[in-house]
Amino acid sequence: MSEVRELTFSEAINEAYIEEMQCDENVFLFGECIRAGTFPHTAGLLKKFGEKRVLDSPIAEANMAGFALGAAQEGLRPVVDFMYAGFSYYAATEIFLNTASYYHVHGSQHPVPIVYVGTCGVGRRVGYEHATPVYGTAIHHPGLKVCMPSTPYDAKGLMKAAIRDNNPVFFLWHTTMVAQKGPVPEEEYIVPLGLADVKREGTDVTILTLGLQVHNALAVAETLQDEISVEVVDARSVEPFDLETLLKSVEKTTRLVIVDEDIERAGFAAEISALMMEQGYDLLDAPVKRVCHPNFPSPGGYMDAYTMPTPERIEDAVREVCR
Amino acid sequence: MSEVRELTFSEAINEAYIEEMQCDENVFLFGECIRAGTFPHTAGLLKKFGEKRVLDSPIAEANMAGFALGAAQEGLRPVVDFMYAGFSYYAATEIFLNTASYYHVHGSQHPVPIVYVGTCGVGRRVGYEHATPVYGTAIHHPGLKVCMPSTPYDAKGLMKAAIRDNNPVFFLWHTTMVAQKGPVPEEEYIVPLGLADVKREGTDVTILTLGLQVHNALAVAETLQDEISVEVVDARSVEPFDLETLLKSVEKTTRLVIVDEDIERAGFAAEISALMMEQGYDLLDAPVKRVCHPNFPSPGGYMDAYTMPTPERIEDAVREVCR
Amino acid sequence: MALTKKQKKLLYINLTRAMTLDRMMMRIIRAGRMTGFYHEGGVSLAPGVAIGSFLRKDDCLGPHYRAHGIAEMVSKGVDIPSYLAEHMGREDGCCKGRSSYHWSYPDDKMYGAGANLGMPYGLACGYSFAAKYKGTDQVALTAFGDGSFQEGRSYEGLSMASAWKLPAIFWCNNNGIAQHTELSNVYPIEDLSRVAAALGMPTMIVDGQDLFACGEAALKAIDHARKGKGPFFVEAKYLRAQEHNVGGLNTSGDVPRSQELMEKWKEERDPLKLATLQLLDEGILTQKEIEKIQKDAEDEADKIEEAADQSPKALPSIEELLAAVYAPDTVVENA
Amino acid sequence: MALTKKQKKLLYINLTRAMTLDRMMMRIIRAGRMTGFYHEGGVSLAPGVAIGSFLRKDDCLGPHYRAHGIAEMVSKGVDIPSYLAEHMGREDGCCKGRSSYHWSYPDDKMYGAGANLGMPYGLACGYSFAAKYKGTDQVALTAFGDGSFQEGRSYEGLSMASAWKLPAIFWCNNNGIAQHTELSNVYPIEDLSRVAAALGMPTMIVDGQDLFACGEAALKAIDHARKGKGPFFVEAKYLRAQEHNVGGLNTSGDVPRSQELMEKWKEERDPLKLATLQLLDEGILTQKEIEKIQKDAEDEADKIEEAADQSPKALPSIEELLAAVYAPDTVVENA
Ligand SMILES: Cc1ncc(C[n+]2csc(CCOP(=O)(O)OP(=O)(O)O)c2C)c(N)n1
Ligand SMILES: Cc1ncc(C[n+]2csc(CCOP(=O)(O)OP(=O)(O)O)c2C)c(N)n1
Ligand SMILES: [Mg+2]
Ligand SMILES: [Mg+2]
Repeated sequence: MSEVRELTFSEAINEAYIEEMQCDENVFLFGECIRAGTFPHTAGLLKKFGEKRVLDSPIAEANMAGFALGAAQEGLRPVVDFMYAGFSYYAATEIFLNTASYYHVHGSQHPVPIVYVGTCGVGRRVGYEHATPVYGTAIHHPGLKVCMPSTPYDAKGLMKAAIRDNNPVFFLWHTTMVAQKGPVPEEEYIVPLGLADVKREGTDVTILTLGLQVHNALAVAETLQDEISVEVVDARSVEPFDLETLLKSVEKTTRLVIVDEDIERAGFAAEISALMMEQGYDLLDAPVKRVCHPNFPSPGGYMDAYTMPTPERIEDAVREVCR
Repeated sequence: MSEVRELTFSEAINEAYIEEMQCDENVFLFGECIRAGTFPHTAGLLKKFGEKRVLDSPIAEANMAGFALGAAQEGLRPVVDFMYAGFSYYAATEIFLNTASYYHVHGSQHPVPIVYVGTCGVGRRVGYEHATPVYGTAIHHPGLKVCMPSTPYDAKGLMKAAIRDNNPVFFLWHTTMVAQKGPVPEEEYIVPLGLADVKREGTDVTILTLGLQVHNALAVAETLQDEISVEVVDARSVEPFDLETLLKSVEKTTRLVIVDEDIERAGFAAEISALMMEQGYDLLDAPVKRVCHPNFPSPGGYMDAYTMPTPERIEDAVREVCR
Repeated sequence: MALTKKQKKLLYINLTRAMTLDRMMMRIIRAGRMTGFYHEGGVSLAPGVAIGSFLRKDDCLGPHYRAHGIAEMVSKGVDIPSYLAEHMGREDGCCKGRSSYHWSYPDDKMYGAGANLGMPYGLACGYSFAAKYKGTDQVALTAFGDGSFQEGRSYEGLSMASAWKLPAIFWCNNNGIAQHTELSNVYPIEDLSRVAAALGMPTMIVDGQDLFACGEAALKAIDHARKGKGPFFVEAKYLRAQEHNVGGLNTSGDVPRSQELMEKWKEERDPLKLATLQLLDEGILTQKEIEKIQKDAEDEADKIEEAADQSPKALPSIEELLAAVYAPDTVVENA
Repeated sequence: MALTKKQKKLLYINLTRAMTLDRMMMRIIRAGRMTGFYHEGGVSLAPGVAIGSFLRKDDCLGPHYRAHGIAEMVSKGVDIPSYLAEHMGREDGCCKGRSSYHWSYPDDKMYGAGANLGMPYGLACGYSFAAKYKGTDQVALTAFGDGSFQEGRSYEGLSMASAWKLPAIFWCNNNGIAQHTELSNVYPIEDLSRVAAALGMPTMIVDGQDLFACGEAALKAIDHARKGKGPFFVEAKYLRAQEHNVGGLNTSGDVPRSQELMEKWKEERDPLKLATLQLLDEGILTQKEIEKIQKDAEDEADKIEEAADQSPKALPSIEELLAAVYAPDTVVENA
């Protein structure tokens, strides 16, 4: 058997686009500077699919999202690229309220398949506007699906699932991982939305996380391996969230640390902690701990190195819940 | 001593405006249809303070919030009225990102005193756009203060505190309570932001809630009085949140139900549940329970009667944690 | 484009129906039998009728929120009992009574109402883009008021439609007021179409109280867009001769326009009265025919009310609502 | 308004300084010594210099994000070492090194930079409203690009300023491109000032590569606003002769404008080269004086770099940052 080839996140997403655009004429790409390409995931697509299906949007995010909703209502399947996910806040009403609610409020009859794409994450030292990961806000608005891959494999599979999904899906990827490589098989596959992935098995404590932080969690698991056996669960999909896999893991480990790069207050980690309170209380031998971006706006600068969850902060939390 | 007079929420807020505008020339009102008055809280103010200080805004929420930030940077103290709080989502970037972050990101040197005002809440049967209570989203963005009164007394006192505060404050009030009355003394007073209020003492279980739901919680406490002794804590201020008062209450009762009219997922209730997990685990004799708007967009219609937390759902939760 | 007699008759019948149904809606909300709110149409329905009467069934249409699209809908041939049932929170509502006033009719290419002013512009770009993408000759029309036009989303939508020569018609109902705020207090110019013109779009100003002028404008705009010449902007100067809405909380009574003025408008500028005089004058309709049209409209309204009223209140359980948030993976469209 | 010799000299000196500092910024970011990103000014700095040179210290100013305001700032007399230190994440930065590139100078009425295109319009309305509210004759100027102008926030801000006759100057730097998207691909018209004109604002188009033309436009616009005549819109047609930014991730190399064209622009349309020729020609400066101006600017840049470099890296603890989110109840402004 030949070795599995390695692709970057960008290349993996690019392949997902190509495959899905080839099999469905209604899929088209529409985004900020995707033709010349601020990020390399759209490289070559203009040439391949032409001006009709690969469109640079005006710099007007509210209209982008309204446009996408209209196009989806009319049967197209837009993939809307906001460059940085945080720019989508200009379309907060369109995305978080009107598109998220459209299907449900109108009697659950007419689906609106849309993929929103944007990079995010702390690490490039440019501050909150570019760093904000959006998912904490997004999941507070029912009707959206939200995912964020930690590997090129998951990136391709989740993007394909997102494009095929009949609901609005926010696909987030981490700015610092755009050029990171990982194995991606040649054969077609899908990573379904709503399925977490145990990235490393362990018995003493579970770390639930996603995106870049999966790698920090794995690093901590490695460091601690002779002392504490850490299971790393990659949520992959923030909504729908795979509570079953998490509960199964915690049933085994009885301890949970949630690592979430988003602002701590009222975010994803808070929700999971509350769910554990309600549905996993009896499984726990210690209170769940959150390791998140602290409750201040991401300042950028040299502070990026320690405001996001670091292996050190994660390790401290793991030790604390294992005390 | 004469009886304390009764005022409506609108009248109480109106008084707060008058008092604060009289004592600080830099305070001015700027909002959607506040002159003729969609809600009665601004009645008579145009006549009293003139066109200079009571301005109908253009129907352009993004600009409203950008304008307010600029005016505040230049030393004014704008009170910006979005009519329905949910309309402020058009200004999500301005409010939740840029204004919230301004002070902190720029070296914590130049304060931006702004009050955002908006009604919200389920009950008028008009659906999610008008109902969305915003606070769950707001507190996920550090730098904003957020409050919501349950009585005309608190409304006046919190509004005065908000106007005097040197930070951006989101003041929310409930659409169904606009004309509700309650005692408001003639003497001047302030209700500081960040101070919860025990609205009823009890020993068996704590209900933490705010706004309209305080009254549902009190009704449940009344119903159950011969069976279960319920303490009702009114958060009043969502951020800063008075964790101390809550912990003191739960230390006594050992049980907690959080009643929150906002969407359940990743909202205020989730945050408080997570904080209890982290800081109140050993106080608890039962897992914390949330009673919130379920995880679907508020549809309006006849469903308003049961999609928001009802006395029945609250009672069930109280009984469950007391089992 | 001059109207044929047949077209004038059609417009006249539809306006009669629309105004009758608007009164029906007012009756029902005043009786406390509607679940959400309603924004009276009154004498403001000529533009909606003109639009709805001349669009094709497969043309996308986003009506102005005033009168909740009733004029556009009845003219385009949408099923009204399910529209009323929706407003009354009934199971037979077009959205199963689950939407309050958020009606929607995907089969009629009217995808629904929402509360947020400023939404229609992006949607119209999406609809008209889809038509172009699929290579059809569908057009998309969106109607909105001067209040809505103050939102920057108007400019964004107009810019895109003009840049990409989309088959979109922007129909502006300008009454110089938004809820209780006079346009002149917050906006620098009177003719909103100047903005569209600056963005390279052909524009036209029309008397929104004149049913037939609106009809001619609609035909011209639709023809322009249908032929692939790009977007078109119509500004109808129209009147609101009543309060902003019913069921709202305006308790101040502090209205910016006087009751007398509004009564005068109802007397002198009612589009149906004006159209009646004209059609009688032109000999297109007789007094008897007119009475028949009126009578038919009233019968229609009664039947609609009766039908809606028979439907049970929509009271889905929380579990049912939770199960209805996401579309399943394979969906039968408009099932 | 014709420029005096002194004014021309001032502009010339400031442009020399701005372009020298821009090169300094480029050197520093290329050496990996900046914490955020930087968007090269290159030959695009004449408008910023014109604006900064002629505003009063108490006039509010929001510079265009390109070159991060360096041209406006150095011309308005802002302390540059703390600006560079901020970009380098140092404690002596104007925001204590805690802002990445979000510099701010409240004392100079320059309240800071942010990443979101479209923010400047509302802010300018707020600043100019405050001037009117307080009864001063301050003006507020905001500069932005054609990309930014595509945001509906531009229209909202222009509308309000024009409706309320605010002393606001809207300065548009139009190079026909936003990052990698050509304006003509996504926007219907070439002259953005048409939108301002439609909204009732006086407008002017100026060659953004011509330093003195920009200076005259700035004087005219400021005079108009200062006299209480309301807002003014200037459109400077200017050039970007390089990549969008440094430290960005554009790896495609797939640039929409050719390297050759950009080189030609640098050769033929460099505003400093053009100004030099003109001032020599007009006998306002000698070659020797020009060399001195250049030399002084380089010395200035070296000193600034040195000063910034001596400041320690800003590494506040998480606890310190948590304690700095809210302003205390009584604040000493600009402490
Ligand atoms: C985003 C948003 N802001 C504010 C409102 C509140 N609102 C509802 S209708 C209305 C007035 C609209 O006026 P216009 O568009 O001119 O329509 P008209 O009623 O005059 O026909 C306003 C301000 C809203 N629905 N949405
Ligand atoms: C709201 C928002 N959308 C998108 C971006 C990404 N972005 C940064 S700069 C830029 C181009 C701006 O172009 P323009 O305003 O014309 O300025 P120029 O660089 O041409 O001088 C874009 C699209 C952003 N910063 N903010
Ligand atoms: Mg109007
Ligand atoms: Mg540009």
